[in-house]
Amino acid sequence: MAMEIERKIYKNSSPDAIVERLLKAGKKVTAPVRSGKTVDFREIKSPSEIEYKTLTTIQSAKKVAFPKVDRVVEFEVLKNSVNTLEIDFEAYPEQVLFGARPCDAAGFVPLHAIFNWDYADQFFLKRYEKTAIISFACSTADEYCFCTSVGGNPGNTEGSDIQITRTGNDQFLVEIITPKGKAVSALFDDLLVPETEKTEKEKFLSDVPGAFDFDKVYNKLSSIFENPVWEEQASRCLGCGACAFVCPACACFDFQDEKSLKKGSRLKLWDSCGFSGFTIHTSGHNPRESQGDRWRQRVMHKFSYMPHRLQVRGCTGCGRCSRACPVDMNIKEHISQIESL
Amino acid sequence: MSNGNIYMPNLMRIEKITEEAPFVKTFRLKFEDEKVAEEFSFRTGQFGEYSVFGEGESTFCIASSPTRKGYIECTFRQAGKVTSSLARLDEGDVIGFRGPYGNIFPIDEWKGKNLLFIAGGIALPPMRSVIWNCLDTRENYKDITILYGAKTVNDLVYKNELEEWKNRPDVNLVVTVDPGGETPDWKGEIGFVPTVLEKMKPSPDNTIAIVCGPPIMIKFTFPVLEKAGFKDDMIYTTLENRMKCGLGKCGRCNVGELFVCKDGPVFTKAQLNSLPDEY
Amino acid sequence: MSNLIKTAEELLQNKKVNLVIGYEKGTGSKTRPVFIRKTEEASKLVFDPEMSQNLAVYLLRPEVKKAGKTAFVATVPALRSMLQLASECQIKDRDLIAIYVKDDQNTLLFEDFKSVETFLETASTGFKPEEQELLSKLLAMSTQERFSFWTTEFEKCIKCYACRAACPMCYCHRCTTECNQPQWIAPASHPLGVLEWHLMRAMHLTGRCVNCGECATACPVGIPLNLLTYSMMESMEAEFGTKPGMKADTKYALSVYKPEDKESFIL
Amino acid sequence: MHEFEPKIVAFVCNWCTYAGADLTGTSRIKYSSNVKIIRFPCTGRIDFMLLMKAFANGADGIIVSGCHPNDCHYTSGNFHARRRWIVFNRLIDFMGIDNRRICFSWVSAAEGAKWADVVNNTVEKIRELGPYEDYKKLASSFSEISQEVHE
Repeated sequence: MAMEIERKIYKNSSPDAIVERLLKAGKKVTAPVRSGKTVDFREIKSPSEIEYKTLTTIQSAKKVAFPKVDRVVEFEVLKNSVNTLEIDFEAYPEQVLFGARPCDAAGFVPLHAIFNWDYADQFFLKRYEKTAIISFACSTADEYCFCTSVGGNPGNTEGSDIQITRTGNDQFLVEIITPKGKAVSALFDDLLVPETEKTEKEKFLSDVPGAFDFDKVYNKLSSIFENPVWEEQASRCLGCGACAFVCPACACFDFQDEKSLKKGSRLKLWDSCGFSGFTIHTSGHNPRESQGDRWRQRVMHKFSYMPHRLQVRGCTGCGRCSRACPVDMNIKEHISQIESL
Repeated sequence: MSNGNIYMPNLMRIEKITEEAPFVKTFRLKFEDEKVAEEFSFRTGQFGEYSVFGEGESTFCIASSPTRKGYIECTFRQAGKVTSSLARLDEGDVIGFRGPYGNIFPIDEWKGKNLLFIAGGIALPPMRSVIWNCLDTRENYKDITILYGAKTVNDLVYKNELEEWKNRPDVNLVVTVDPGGETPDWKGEIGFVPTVLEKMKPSPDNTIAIVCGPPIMIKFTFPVLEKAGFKDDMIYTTLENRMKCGLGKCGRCNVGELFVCKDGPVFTKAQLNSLPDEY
Repeated sequence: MSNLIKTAEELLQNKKVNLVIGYEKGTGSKTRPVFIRKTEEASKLVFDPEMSQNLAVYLLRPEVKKAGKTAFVATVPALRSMLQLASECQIKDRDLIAIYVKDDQNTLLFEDFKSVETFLETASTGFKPEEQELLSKLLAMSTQERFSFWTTEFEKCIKCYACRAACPMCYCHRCTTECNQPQWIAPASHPLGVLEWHLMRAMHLTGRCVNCGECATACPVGIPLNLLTYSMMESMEAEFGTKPGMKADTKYALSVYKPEDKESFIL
Repeated sequence: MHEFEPKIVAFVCNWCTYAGADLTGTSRIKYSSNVKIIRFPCTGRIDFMLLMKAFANGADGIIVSGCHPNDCHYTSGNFHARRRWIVFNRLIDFMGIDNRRICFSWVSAAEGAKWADVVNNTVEKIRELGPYEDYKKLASSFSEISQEVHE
């Protein structure tokens, strides 16, 4: 991936023309779309459907590679045998994730680390290979954002193939970051002009104040497993799955079989460590009995286990889980409290 | 793993079903596909995911020893949805199998040592694999003691193999049932496994202890071993956490930062002590 | 405002309660539940009519039950939830103290169910204006149009179960969707699995839901779920003469009957 | 001959309607054969989810029938069922599910003729309404969803 970032300028008031080219080339384009009060990633058929103004969508963009329902085994039960049908991994479409934020794009790095750890989960990897991520740098931020505290920033290119930054009413800086980005940019290269004088990208980015120091939290976490802070912080947590399901870096899943008469399939569904049944044994014994244990697992996995074992950060600082939480479990606030323990 | 689909099970046909105890059955399984049968190999202590298509998957250790070629065995208690549907199957039916997963009992390191196997209830199956593996290579080890306990006489699994072990001169077998679980003509011990173990006064020198059983039994057995002088890295156990994928992806079986399915299920007591109390 | 804090401090000070569950300031303009066990922490308590979480959802929690005598800041729906939990024998009289903050910031203390019942006779609950507007729009639609409205809404559902977690009436130890022998409701969030889940949830809450609206507020993708559970309310009141959460001893409408119940569609 | 033969599932109580259906048969009264009858100890035992499972598995119409009020073998089963159907009927209509496709009735063990009428009228009504495409599409649309998710 180590490729010199190409910087180009796109003179236009909106990126619709670029999206037009992508659609014309037959790519399946997923972008933020408004539906009623909420904005979420959906497949679009025309650039007019894209919602540019909102800061972030409710859910992350992981569904382009890790869908909420995915069929991993298809079978047909015969008289006294079973027919298992092959899943055609090549059938996944060429797609473009357009209009994601840097924290969405960065979410695919921990996902890739988990789904590629020793065993290669082709359901994620094949889709991810065929997905070009065109992210938009952030010119605004709100009180939930904390990407700068987890190694990111409003113009972070990690995980993006192309990044577009608005640098004026009729001008965008287009950074082509990876070979995959280079390939996709060929579709609209004629719309771009080389960058004559160096654009000060930072001038157009929002300011996201740092909330905590990642390494300090990482070190602190190895000594506070038994600390009562977990129960205190999770006393209001209701134990739903909203934080894990909207999170760009949560990869936990469940297997459930479905069968009607002879045909059936094994489905891979999103799951959450916040649910009480996530770790319950058939005997009824539950290693993570209280909501505090489960909240601790969520934080430890993202801020201690993944960094230590997979050398990736399990959180991109997008703040979605805090926005989506019915009882305002603000992770930025909780982690800052842990840092100051 | 066919075209790279790591969740695709291989088909296995049920050769033989043995009723071990009420609601406990043992399946002897053979791979349907010859090629898979040849390439397949496993080490004692590893487990697999057994699937009933349309019902789901269950996690059991491979209960047969790797020294017995051409088939694998698993023993399970009928408890939930998948195990109930497994229990309804007959000989000749086909199930799915994914594996082998997890790490192993390091029996090579145990060469020249005494082995003390301690098992309770339905936890004998993971031990049976390593016991038969050691008995089939008996010359590698000094004396072998097996302490096995269950609630009642009827709950004892592998009854015929217990007889076999009892009649072998090179094995010291002690079978016990919980107080009140004995039958009138019961000749074995009566008492919980930890109390019977204390009575046996096991000597720790040059001995490896392997303990498997419900959490309550492990909680009372470890102190007995400690008091008898066993060091933490000489005590092995196998954990049974809830699992779905079995290969480190679905995120539920971890104890601290170790995944029971990848870094376990076999752990030494020393490892367990370093892990948080989350199993 | 100080009145609420003063009340809480008194309750904690003289050991009338060991725990006060209230609201504290959250991120931005949000408020969120807080568990106060020490008197000096009572200053965190805030009260603003916008806050919505129904604190009755915590009343059956093991750690709350273990805390012994508990007080909780109650909005009108929370008071009704308390009575409904009482009518379902989940909480006993005098176990709880409900603190209601009137418009003039003064607090009312309810120590037993009787006092709550008399208070609720005058209190009104209903849909918020925009909910009422959507409800009447829905009722004006044809069945076909309603089907496409709900299937489009349900397509957003990711089965995070925040609706169930935020609802004080959803206290089942093992929800039907977690019963898998047989797997009654498909756990996947494909269209059938989602419709069956919301239909079953609405049917299990009809006649018990007090319309606190928390299921709709908690839903991260914004599905107007409380319309499902509460839209039946007016008709059920008319038909069965029972309104949930008004009396501590009302029986659940679907577990009792009157021989002379009326209906027009059974041949 | 109409090419569309509706599939009707009938949930009936064992003591009255099932016996009534027997009487229809013994008195040689003809009624259409589109009905698959499922016997329950009482209408009180008929869970509303069973009806939805019937629709999900391809039923175009449903009949639910049991003892008249005060005739219930278990004294109050049909009273509870009546309240449940009042609520369920309105709830599924509010959710957009076509409750004209569900016919509720009381048929006693002596009303063989009424059972035949109930079945024939329901079959005719469902034949007019046509197959329940909406719900079938919803139930099978997972394969489209997964295609869409796959592609």
